[in-house]
Amino acid sequence: MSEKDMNDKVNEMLQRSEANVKKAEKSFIHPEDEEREVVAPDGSIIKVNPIYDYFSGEKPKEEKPCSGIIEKFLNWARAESIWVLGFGTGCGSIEIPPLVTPRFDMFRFGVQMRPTPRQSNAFIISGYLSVKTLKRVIRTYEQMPSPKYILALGSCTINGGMYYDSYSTINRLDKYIPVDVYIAGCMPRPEALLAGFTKLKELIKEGKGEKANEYARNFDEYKANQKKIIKDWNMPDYNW
Amino acid sequence: MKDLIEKLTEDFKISDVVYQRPDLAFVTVPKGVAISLVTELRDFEGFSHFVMMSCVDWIEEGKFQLLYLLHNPKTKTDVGVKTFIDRENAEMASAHHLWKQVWTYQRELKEAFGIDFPGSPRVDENFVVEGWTEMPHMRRDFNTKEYSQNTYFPRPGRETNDPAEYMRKKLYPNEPITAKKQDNDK
Amino acid sequence: MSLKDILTPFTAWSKVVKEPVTIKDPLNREAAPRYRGFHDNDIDTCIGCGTCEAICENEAIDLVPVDGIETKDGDSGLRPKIDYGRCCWCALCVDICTTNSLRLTNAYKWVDTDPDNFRFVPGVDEKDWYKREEGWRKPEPNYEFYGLKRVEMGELHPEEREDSFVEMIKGYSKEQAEAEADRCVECGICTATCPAHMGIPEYIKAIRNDDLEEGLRILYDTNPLPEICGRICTHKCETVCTIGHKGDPLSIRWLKRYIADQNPSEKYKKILETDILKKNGKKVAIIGSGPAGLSAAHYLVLLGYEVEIFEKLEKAGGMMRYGIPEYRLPYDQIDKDVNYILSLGVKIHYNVTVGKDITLKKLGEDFDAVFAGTGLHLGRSTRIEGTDHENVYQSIELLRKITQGEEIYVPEKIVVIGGGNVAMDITRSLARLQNQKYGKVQVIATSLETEEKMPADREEVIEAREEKAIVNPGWSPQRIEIVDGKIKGLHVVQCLSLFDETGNFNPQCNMENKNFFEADMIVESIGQGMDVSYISEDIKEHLELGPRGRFRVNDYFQTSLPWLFMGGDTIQGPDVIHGIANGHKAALGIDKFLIGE
Amino acid sequence: MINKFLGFEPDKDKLPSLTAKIGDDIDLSSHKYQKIWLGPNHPGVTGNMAVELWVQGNTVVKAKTHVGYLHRGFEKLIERRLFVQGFPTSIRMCVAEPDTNEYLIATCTEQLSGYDKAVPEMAKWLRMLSLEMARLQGLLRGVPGQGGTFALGLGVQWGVYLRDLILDRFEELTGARVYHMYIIPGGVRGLLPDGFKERMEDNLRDIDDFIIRIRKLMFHNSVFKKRAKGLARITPDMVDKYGIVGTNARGCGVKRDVRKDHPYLHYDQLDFDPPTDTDGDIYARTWVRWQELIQTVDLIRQIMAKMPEKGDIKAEMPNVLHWKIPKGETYVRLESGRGEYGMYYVTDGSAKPRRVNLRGPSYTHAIALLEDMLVGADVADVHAIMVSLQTCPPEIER
Repeated sequence: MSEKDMNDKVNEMLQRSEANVKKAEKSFIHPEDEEREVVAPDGSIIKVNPIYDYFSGEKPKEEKPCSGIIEKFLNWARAESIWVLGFGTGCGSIEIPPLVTPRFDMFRFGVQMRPTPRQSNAFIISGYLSVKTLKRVIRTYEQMPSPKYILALGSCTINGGMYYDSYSTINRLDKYIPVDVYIAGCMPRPEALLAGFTKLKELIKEGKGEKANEYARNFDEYKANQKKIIKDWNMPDYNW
Repeated sequence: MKDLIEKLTEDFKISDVVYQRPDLAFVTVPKGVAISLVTELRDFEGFSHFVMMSCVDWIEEGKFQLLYLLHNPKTKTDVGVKTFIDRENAEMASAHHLWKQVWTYQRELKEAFGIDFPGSPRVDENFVVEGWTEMPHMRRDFNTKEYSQNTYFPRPGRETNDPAEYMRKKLYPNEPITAKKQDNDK
Repeated sequence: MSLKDILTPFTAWSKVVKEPVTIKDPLNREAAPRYRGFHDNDIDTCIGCGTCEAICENEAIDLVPVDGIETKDGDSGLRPKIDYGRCCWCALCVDICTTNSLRLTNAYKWVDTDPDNFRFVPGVDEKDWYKREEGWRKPEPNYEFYGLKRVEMGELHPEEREDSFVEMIKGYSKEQAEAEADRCVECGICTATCPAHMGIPEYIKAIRNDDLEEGLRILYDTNPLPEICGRICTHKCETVCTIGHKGDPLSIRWLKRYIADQNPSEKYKKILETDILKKNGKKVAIIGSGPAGLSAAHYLVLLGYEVEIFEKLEKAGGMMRYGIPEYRLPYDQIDKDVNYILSLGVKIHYNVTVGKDITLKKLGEDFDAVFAGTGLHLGRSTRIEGTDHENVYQSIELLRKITQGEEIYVPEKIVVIGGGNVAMDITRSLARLQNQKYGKVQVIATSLETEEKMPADREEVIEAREEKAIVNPGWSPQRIEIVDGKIKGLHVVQCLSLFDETGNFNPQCNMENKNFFEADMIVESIGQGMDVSYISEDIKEHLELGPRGRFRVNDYFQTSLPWLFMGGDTIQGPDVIHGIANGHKAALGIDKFLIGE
Repeated sequence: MINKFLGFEPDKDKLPSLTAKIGDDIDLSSHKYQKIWLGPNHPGVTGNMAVELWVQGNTVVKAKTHVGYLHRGFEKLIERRLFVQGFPTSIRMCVAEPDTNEYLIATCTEQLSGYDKAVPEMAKWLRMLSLEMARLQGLLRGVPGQGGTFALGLGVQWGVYLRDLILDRFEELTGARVYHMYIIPGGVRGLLPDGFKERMEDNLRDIDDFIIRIRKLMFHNSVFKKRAKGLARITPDMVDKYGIVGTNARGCGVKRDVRKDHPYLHYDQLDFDPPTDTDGDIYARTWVRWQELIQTVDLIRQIMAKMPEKGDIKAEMPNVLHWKIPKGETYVRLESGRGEYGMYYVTDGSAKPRRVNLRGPSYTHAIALLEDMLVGADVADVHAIMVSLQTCPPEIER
């Protein structure tokens, strides 16, 4: 990449960032994330814009399924190895420990917990999401590799649940990220969660676990919805 | 407990003493002496445990009520020191030097009610909400349901019927009825 | 740290040989018998009162119409629809359910890909968990969210009242009224059943808030005779009260009376803001000052009409004054309501009989419209053998005479034929007179209907018995035995049924089972007929007749002669509250007829 | 020794000295410090919260607690709800020991409306039973959980299984596994089901066995001893300065227990003595909790033996739909597994509360205390310190 291209890219990013900042009434960018000039070890001065330099601002792409039996094999493999991200977003996560311990033992269903989004393909949204957590959830979700699935627990993700009138929690999860499976209950029992995993496996095997592609397809719409409620958008549009 | 409060009444202009339980009393003092009373109770009367700090919004009177709840581990009694401050440009002297956890309460009250505590550490930092642009969320005039409906949009497709109104429509649509009166419960 | 600390943790290996604790089939595991799972509703028991909706803190419950369930008295026809995007399974809706129809089963598995599916009407939408017996039901024992027991109404003791015409019901005190009002769940089911559609939950709420002036305003919206209705209304509202499904229904009537009693009559005009009324210059004549006439007069005068009432007797009130004994409805309370209406500018002409002193035709010419609320003042006879004897009386006639203060014939033994409220009134009045005269009571009230089907209010029967009158229902009168021109008694046979399969009146009797009631005097109280002698023939021929010999009226009680309106007992009822409702509606009809929309 | 031989032992002298103090501005551009966010998406934090750490090498020089990820505005929501509707909302304020919340809100409303004398005996014993069961299930997660922070996962596996058995009993008694919604203003929502005591006794025997085993597994474990002893020490003079309560205070010898200091329900009829220790480090706190586990099992046995067989479960109260409470305020506290847990409740004469404010022990433990305690700690111990202070984020932000 030539220097000119580089400069163009930097300028473009700067403009985007400025536009972003102008949109919000007050700037929510943390000092260490602000664009600035830093001195490199060799003495040269570099412009950095941490939010855009460290992550991709590019839109996600739709991924075409493989054909025929290969896709079937892949779906089978995906269905039998659901790796769940260990991010307890709400109160429903209290029912995860029983699942990973001997009594309910979800490992025999091919489900296990992973500590980082890079290794996971399933995300349990365990109940209500405050706007503050939703921001982290979006960021985490976008860091997960495709194909990825979302299980939403409880009333709160469907229509706000008992926090329907709270200023802090969202009402409908599907406006912000696509959801594969909803499990009713407040909170759902471990058995219901297992039923949810069973349903998710069925969906994947039928080739219906395509919500990651749906997110890519309707990316602009989802982003618009997310930005409407997350006032301090101090992160790139797509961060993987 | 009674003796103690009587002893302090004159010095600290205590008014409005309520003995809620034998081991719990609430006293009201003017804004200026609240912190000194709290200090006095801590240093000389053995109320060494700071239980909590809270605020009540009496919007009708235009006042915030601040509460410092102190506990005496020896006599096992509690005293709640209340003071009223104006709702407009609410400001109160900081008590963060008395106990280590007080600045957390003051930081929360700044965010939730908009009460300023000049000098309290990190008082301007966000506590629970992030990117909040509305009025402080715990104030009585902040309507959380309305905000939620306008911001997060409940799932559409729900409608309900009032049984009496529905029966009127079905059974006696043209009969004279009681004019709808204002809701007194509100 | 020692070697022991390194080796001891290895004792955990002893668990290796233990049986694993893993549940073999977690997908089909039953929840506990008390588990709060998904909802079920017995839709036949449910009445759609909406109390579940009121207590739901998450606004998860909607009331929706359901196919196949009709809106009728005591059932709104709505059923709860639950949004599982809101529910938190606290089961408050189950605990407060007024009919115990709602429950939670112990099913807990519902997985779906579409978030819009999580809404359903329990008991109506097909779900596989309804067959489960286990689940959450209202806890036992003594676990109630509202009072089931009615606040006891202070009454005169039977000994105190059996020989006096002093009002027997004492009325609620403030604490009692507020405690009783507190039991209301504000569903509003009763409003539909009340013929006047009074705002019952609203005025009960006014009592709770201790705002009796507001309560009075609500009462006068639909009922200008609250003192009277608060005492003698047939309170159909209480029969459908939702609280009555598990406990005693609310005593709505006494609460209404409480509001009226507590507001002094001199303040009425100020409270009701009727000091100055606008006038529109039109005139309406009203025949009869019963409930229908007074109600029509009240609403007409509020609408700006000049109203004149023509009353046959010397005082206003009609059947309320002349048909109901004083111990149930003291005359000063009638005066309180009537005087307020008269004070609004209603003119009343006493001792004027329409048809005799002034013709209906003349009224029609002098006034813009005429409302006739003449009531049922002719007693009906059983026409059995012996009823033409001089000591066989009509109850309605006797009651009027008692009110007018005339001396009536009270022998030692009396039989009353009839099982309605009027029969009970005359029975209890005669019992009081007997007590005053002889110090003892021997009145037998008998009726065709059996005890359960007697049309009289239950408490009337109970109170009559408390006053030592005998109520012996289920007998069909056959003939009156007269010996030497004196009545000896009444022969009766057991009555089996009143109506045949088609619903026509056709009593069936068991002739074998006979009985004889001794009596010196027989009172017939089997209903009343209307006196239409005030309508001259030339007018009558313009009037169409409807069912059961009544005149045909439209929705606004307008007869086929546009200027003539009719209401009250002659059209609907017979009771006070229908009269009031008719009068109100007719007033609106007259307004519509004279001024238009 | 081995490390030194292999060359893994860091040479502490070569690292820059710890110059930063709490409150100082740490200049990240000096390249001496690194900033790490621990959480919210991190398996090592207690629930959905975050700790912002400034580290120098492996050592924390500054820490900030960030909460609010679970903020739902309970106190605002309860202001919008009728008094009877408060308990389903309040119970969700803390998922680790939910029953405490329902007890507080029920007792506050009863005290202010004057119905506290009307609560039936049976209901009081059942309330105690459910509170002690809640403490037990919390400890069954908490005690082995401390081992879990030092990578001792086995105890957690046992503890969670046994906790599940207690949840089964809860399910029988209250109708729900986690959010029991059992204690309501005026009483409780059900009697003991048939055979409950026998099944509970079976579970308690299993727990007795577990208590012995976990002692061998954790407290006689060289790894646990080496890491937990001396770490994050609380001294008695810190207790009042920071408002430390519960097992954290008892771990350093300050005997504070609401059940003894302000006996509520029928705790004065039970025979128990809150355990204490003197060291004040993580080992001592865990040891106190382990003793408390024994004591809680004993208390449940005592309660089941002393409680009446039958009785009313709810006081006769006004219609819940129009229940109004006169103007007043009160503060009610109880001893939860984490320490003094209280609620400040204000009514204004209407059908809804004016203000509800929860005082959770984590409010002070996890912010003021934790931030100071983390300074100087190793990054690997941060999780252990958080767990040892029994951090529960929902009760901080509510």
